[in-house]
Order: sequence, then C-alpha cells, then structure tokens
Amino acid sequence: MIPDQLQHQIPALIVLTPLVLGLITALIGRRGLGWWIAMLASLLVFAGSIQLLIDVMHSGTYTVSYLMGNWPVPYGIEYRIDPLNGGVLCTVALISAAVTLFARRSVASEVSRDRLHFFYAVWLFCQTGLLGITITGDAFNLYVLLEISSLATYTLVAMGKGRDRRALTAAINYLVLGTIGASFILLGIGFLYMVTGTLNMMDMAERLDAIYITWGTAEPQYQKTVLTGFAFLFVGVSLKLALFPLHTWLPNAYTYAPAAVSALLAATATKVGAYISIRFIYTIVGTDAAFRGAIPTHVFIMVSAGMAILLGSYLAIKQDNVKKILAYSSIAQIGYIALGFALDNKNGLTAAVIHIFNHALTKGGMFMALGVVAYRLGNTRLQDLRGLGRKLPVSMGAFTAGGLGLIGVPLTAGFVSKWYLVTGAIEAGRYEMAAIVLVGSLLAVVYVWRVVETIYFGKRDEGAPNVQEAPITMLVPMLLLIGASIYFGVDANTTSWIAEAAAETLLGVQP
Amino acid sequence: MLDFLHDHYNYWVTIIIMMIGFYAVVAKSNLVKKAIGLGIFQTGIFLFYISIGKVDGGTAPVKVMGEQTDVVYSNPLPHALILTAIVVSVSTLAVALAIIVNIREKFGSIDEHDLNHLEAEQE
Amino acid sequence: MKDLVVLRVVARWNIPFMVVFGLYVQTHGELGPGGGFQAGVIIAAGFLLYGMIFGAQELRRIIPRWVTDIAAACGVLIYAGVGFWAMGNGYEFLDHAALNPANPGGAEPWGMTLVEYGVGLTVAAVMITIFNEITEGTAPEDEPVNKDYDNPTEMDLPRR
Amino acid sequence: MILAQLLPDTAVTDLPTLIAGVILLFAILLVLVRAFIGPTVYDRILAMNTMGTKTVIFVALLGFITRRPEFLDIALLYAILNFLGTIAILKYVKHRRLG
Repeated sequence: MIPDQLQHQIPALIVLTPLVLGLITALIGRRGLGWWIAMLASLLVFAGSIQLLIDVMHSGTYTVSYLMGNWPVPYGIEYRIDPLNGGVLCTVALISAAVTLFARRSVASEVSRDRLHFFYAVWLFCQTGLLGITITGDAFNLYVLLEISSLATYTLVAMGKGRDRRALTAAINYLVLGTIGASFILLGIGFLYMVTGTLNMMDMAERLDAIYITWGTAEPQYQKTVLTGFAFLFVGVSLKLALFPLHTWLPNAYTYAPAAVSALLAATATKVGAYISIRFIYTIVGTDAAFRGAIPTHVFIMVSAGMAILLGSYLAIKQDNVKKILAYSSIAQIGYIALGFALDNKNGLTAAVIHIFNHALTKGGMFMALGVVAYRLGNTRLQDLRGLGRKLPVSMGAFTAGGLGLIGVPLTAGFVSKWYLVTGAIEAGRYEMAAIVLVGSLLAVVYVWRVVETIYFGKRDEGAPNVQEAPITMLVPMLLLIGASIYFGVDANTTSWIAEAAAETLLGVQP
Repeated sequence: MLDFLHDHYNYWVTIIIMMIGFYAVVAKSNLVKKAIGLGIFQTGIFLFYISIGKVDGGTAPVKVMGEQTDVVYSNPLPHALILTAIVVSVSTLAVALAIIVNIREKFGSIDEHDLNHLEAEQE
Repeated sequence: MKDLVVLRVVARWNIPFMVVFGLYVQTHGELGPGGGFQAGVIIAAGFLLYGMIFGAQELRRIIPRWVTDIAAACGVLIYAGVGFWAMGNGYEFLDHAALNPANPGGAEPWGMTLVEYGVGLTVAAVMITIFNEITEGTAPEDEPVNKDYDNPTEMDLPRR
Repeated sequence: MILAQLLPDTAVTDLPTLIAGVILLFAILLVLVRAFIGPTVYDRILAMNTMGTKTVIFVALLGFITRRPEFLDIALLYAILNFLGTIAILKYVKHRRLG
C-alpha cells in the first residue's frame, strides 16, 4: 500500500510534517488557508502513526528504530517506537486530527480573523512538540520538543484573551510553573548525562544498570547522583503532568483557553507528561532505583494520586463553571493514571496506558461539547446551561455519555481502565488505593450528575437567547471521540492488547 | 569542610544562581521581574552543564592548527546542548514578555496583587 | 540620534566591518569558534546598530518587514530542505552522505555548511524582526526625556 | 588561584601575563562595586561598559596564555556586542525607546 521507502521514513515524517507545514502556514499569511493546511497535516500524521503502530505491533521485537542522519546509536538522535510510544502517539494524532476538524468554526469565533494563520501555525508547532516527545529516544531531544510544545501551549492559552482577559494571567502562571518544571527536567537530564555520558535513552538505561551492579555489594546501593537527577526529573515531569500538589496552573489554563485549545490540551498535553514519567521511571532509571532505592517514589506518587483523586473530584463538585468542573476532574483522572504506574505491576501499568487513551477520548469529546456551548452561548457557566438538553440534544447527549465514561460505568471506556486499576491495586495489596478509586468514582457521579441535572431538568430562563444545534463540522469530531470511547468500552480487545504489550515491554517480561 | 566546598564549587555556584532566580520568581510580584528571575534560574542550569563538560587539562574544543596530535579537548557536547537550551530560554522570555505586554493592555497593571484583585472583581 | 556626530561616524565606519566579521564567522565556522548561530547574531548586530542610530524607520526602509519574514522562513526551509533532499534520495533525514554518494565522508562538510547557512539566515532575520517588534509603534522622533546630563532627574536615580 | 585552576598544565612560565590577569580581575571587581553603589544610572552604564572592555582584554589574554589565537575572535565579538549594548541602554535611558 505504502512504498517501502516511504514507510521507512515515517518516524521522521511524523514530526517534520507539522513543523514544515506550520512554517508554511506562518509564511503564507492572511489567506484563510491556515485551517486547511493544519487539517492536512493532522490527517497525514494520523495515517502515519496508525501505520507505525501496526508496524511496531507486528515486528517481532516490538520496536521500530529510526536514526536521524544515519548516525550510529549512542551518538546520533534515535527515534524509537515501542508499544507504549506507539499507543500514545496514535492517541495524540487521533485527538489532534479530531480537534483540528472541530477547531475551524470554534476558533473563528474566538480568535480575531487576522491572527488565524498565526493560531494555526502555533497549533501545528504544538502538535510537533507533542508528537516528537512521544517518538524520540533521546533524552535531550525530549527536553527541546517538550519546550516547543510548552511554548506553543502558552501562546495558545493566551489566545483566549478575546473572550476573557483572565486567559492572559492563566497563561503567564502556566508559563512560570511550566518553565520551572522544564528547567528541572533539564537539570535531571544533566545529572544522568554526567553519570552515564550518553543521551540515548536505551544506552543510558544500560549504562545505569551497569553502574548499579558495580556499585551494589550485598545490597544494591544507588549512586546519589542518579537519585538526585531522578528526583529533579520526577518533580519537573510532575509539574508538566499536573500531579496533585503541582496542579495549580491547570484549572485556569483549561478554563480560559479557547474551546478547541482546551480540548487539545486536556486530551494530549498531560497525557504526554504521563508518558514521560512512565518512560523515565520504567525504561531509564528503572524501578529498582526509583521505587526500591533510597527514595520510595511509588509511595509519594500513590499519596499524591490518592489526594488528586479525592481532592480533585471534591473541588470539581464545588465549581460553578462547567469548564472548571472538567478541569478539576482532569486532575483527578491524572491521579488514576499516576496511581496506575505507581503500582509497579502489569495490571497497574496496563491501566495507566489504557487510561491515557480512554481518558483522552472522553475528555476531548466532553471539552468539545462545551466548545459547542461556548460557541452558541458565549460562556460555560453552570446556570446558563439550564435546560440546554432540549436545545442541543446531540452535544448534550455526547456530554452525558462522556460523563458516564468519567464515572466508569460499564460499557464505557472508563470502566475498562478502572477495572484494570482496581485489579492491579488489589494484586499489589493496596486495598486502600482500590477503595480510593471507588470513592473517586462516587464523587465523579456527584459532579457529573450536577451538570446533567442542570442540563436536562433545569428550566431555561425567560428571555434566554434561542440556541440551535452546532454546525456539522463541530458535531462530527465530537461524536467520533465519544463514540470511540463507547466502542472501546464495549470491545476493549485492541486497546488492551496494545496496553498489555506496552506493560510487558516496560516490565521486561518477554512477550 | 573547606575541601568539600572547594571541590564542588561549580555545584555551589549553580545552586546559588538558581536560588537567586527562584527567589525572584517566588517573591517578586512584578511579572517582568518574575520573567527575569526565570532567566537567572535557567542560567544557573546552563553553567552546570558547561561545568560538567570541562575535562581536566582540556582546552577549548576548537581544533588546534598544526601537527599536534596529543591535544586534550573539553567535551563539546554540553556546549552544543546548552546552545539549544539558550535558544529555548530566549524564546521563553520572548513569549513571557509578549504575554505581559498583553496583560498590561487588558488589565492596566503588571503587578500580581493588582491582578488578583482585578480578577476577583471580575468573578 | 543621528545628530550626534561621533556616533554617526563611528557607526558608518563600524557597520561594514561588523557585517564582514559576521560573514567571516559564518564561512570560517568549521575551523574556529563560530557557526551559523553566532554569525547570524553578529550580522544582525550590524543592522541593529544602524537601526538604533538612524532610526527604526530607516532600518525598515532598507530591510522591509517582508524581507526578514521570508528570510527567516527560508533559512529553516534550507535546513529542512537538506534533510528532505536526503530523504528523497533514499537516505535518512539529514544524512549528508546523500549530497555526494560517491564520497560520503567528503559530503559531510557540505551538508553541515548548507545547514549552517540556513541557521545563520534565520537567526539574523529573527533578530531584526525582534528589533522591529520592539520599536514598532513608537513615534518616529520625539524629544529626549532628559536633556540635562549634569543634573540627573529622579528617574535616573536608583530606585528602592 | 582561579587562573591556576583554569590553566593547570599550560605554560605558567609566563608569569607577567598571569599577573596581568589577576590585576584585570581586580579591576573588574572595582568596577563591579561602582555598578552596585551607583548613584546614577550613568555611573552604572559606564561601569558595565568598562567591565565589558575588561572582559574583552581578559578573553584575549586567556587566549594568549593558553596559546589559542582563536580566542581573539571571541574577544572581537564581545567587543562588538558590548558596544551595541551600551548604545542601546544609553539610547533607552535618554529617549525611552530604541528605534
């Protein structure tokens, strides 16, 4: 179908396509072509990433490697894809394509016309960064791409200034915290580079293993430099991931960003952060040093994740802006992902990987539904949503279906991930964590019900503006994502196959 | 003790510069000063990278002219990495300043306390 | 500031040397300290000096905005173009051996040189763009804020 | 001491240059004090400009001691940037704009 030559180049093309097309968008300027180019880039990348994931899953070793400039492995930049990568890559590409389709009408109503080409250029750079982070096998390259995506994200969040000026303060808050996080990551990579003398992730992992062995006598001792570097890395990534005590930038950034940007960020940015932590903990530093070394990191993560689930859900209940409810709910969902990879067993990791995908679908779809509300009403306050269920049946139906996914009702994708998570927690003997997951689901019922009740049983105010269902280009991607989240809840074979393969490769079990 | 301080002086310099920057980020309420603090914070990390690239007795990693073959060079890789990181840092500063200019236009202030009040009023 | 004779003459005499020094760093990059990035900054420094002394309007007259915009994008496209050229010929992205398959080792400097020219072009253009962005919107010429050098105003004194 | 650490095995025989380096560092220190205590903006600008000049000489000297003539390029570059920076700050202080 695809010529071999082209197929070989896919890993590089996935990152280069949005980068070069983004530049061209910025160069062409004010012709209204921006959205078309962005859409083209997203579709190409989506097709490429699906092809790549198929390649990975059908190759015997579960890896595809691409050498930039044909430099041999420890010296050059290597793009390396395994099931974990491939899964996250497909998630990012799918969400990007869907949200780009959604963005056309939504962004046109929120961003001034003469800045549109600039918006789509930055939009493509953001995708470049996110895709690059997931695909690269080089630690420093990861930092650079992380900063590209972060800088693009700050700009995109600040573009919400047309509707609400608080977008600007949210963006600067995010910028300060995000830059500190990225600097910590840079410092952590510096420490690991100092110990190992390499930047290639696999090479780094091997050399760190060798260091552990020579260092360990009777009982393995871990070099302080490695542990310091890991501590910096972990704190930095947690800032990007918005793990509980470091989540303060998230609610405002999601709330005041343009609707399409909220959908993209909620569905991809923090997920990529989760991917980075899994990669650093499991592949590079290794669970022996990270969890069973001098610092029991998994206990910290579990405490943070538990707090995130409980407090995130609790704060979500108290909000009056629906976008903020979803933002706090995102914090809770990140708690589930973090809990999954802190459990350090196969079911827990599978839960984390599968929840990255499932939650991206669900949250992306729900933020799009809110985008429809913002497109028609101009804001997303809870009292303005009263009785919208009859006015916007499709979007509100999609919102409700997504809300069921957040709760984890059977036959939705959320149920699959929570099933794995609870199984993993019980397997690891962490009954209190399993209990917290269940309590979190109950709290989710409360905040979802609060919105659903307002939508369907609230009375529309007298003299409230008459609203119609959104245009088709906004409905299709929303229904696509919500439909997918239900499909993968009913038939979880594909996702769990990939997620289990990812977990097995990470834990070093031979497939 | 003195030896400990002296042997790790690059770490001390890094830590001191980073903490000066971090102090500015945390304690100053003026957003431009926060942005400058971020710059100082990152500069500390750049110095750390440069210092780990130093090889004992190594000279600058530019090829020495002539027939000498036993020249020891410092490790140029951290320098190249930091060149990239400096570009990133400059871009961050540019984005931060652009956002701050916009904040000044929309709110009429770049002081964090004022901004908090203005936001609370808007609620 | 163009009424100040010393500055004007110094600038007239210095700017050509700055640009030539930039070109020297660019072309000499593989043998000495330097490369596209540094060269771009030095060349842009020459233009920035011109802009500061003769006014940003004057700088925009000799280098209009569209020139820097296109130059910045072209630089990146040169960089990417070298990579895509290799890809089109069946090599990996940025594998400079594609430039001269008969002698891969000899092609490496060629590839690096091309890439560095792209980097230099982009950096110079972006520096000038930043200067334009900063100075845009200010009045073409207005009175100096402080004319009395011997009696510094309150603004010149250190603030607490 | 710092110089001796920078140049562990290079020719410490040229003692005069080492002394020149130490004197330069001392001069930079003095200028730095002026930059801190101030009192007017012009004092600080002059101090920073002088410090830049000293740095140019110091880099050139370092190249001389370590037998690396390439350092002269860096000194030249720093001289250009120092000149440009001083002009920019002066113009901004006097006119409150750069263009």
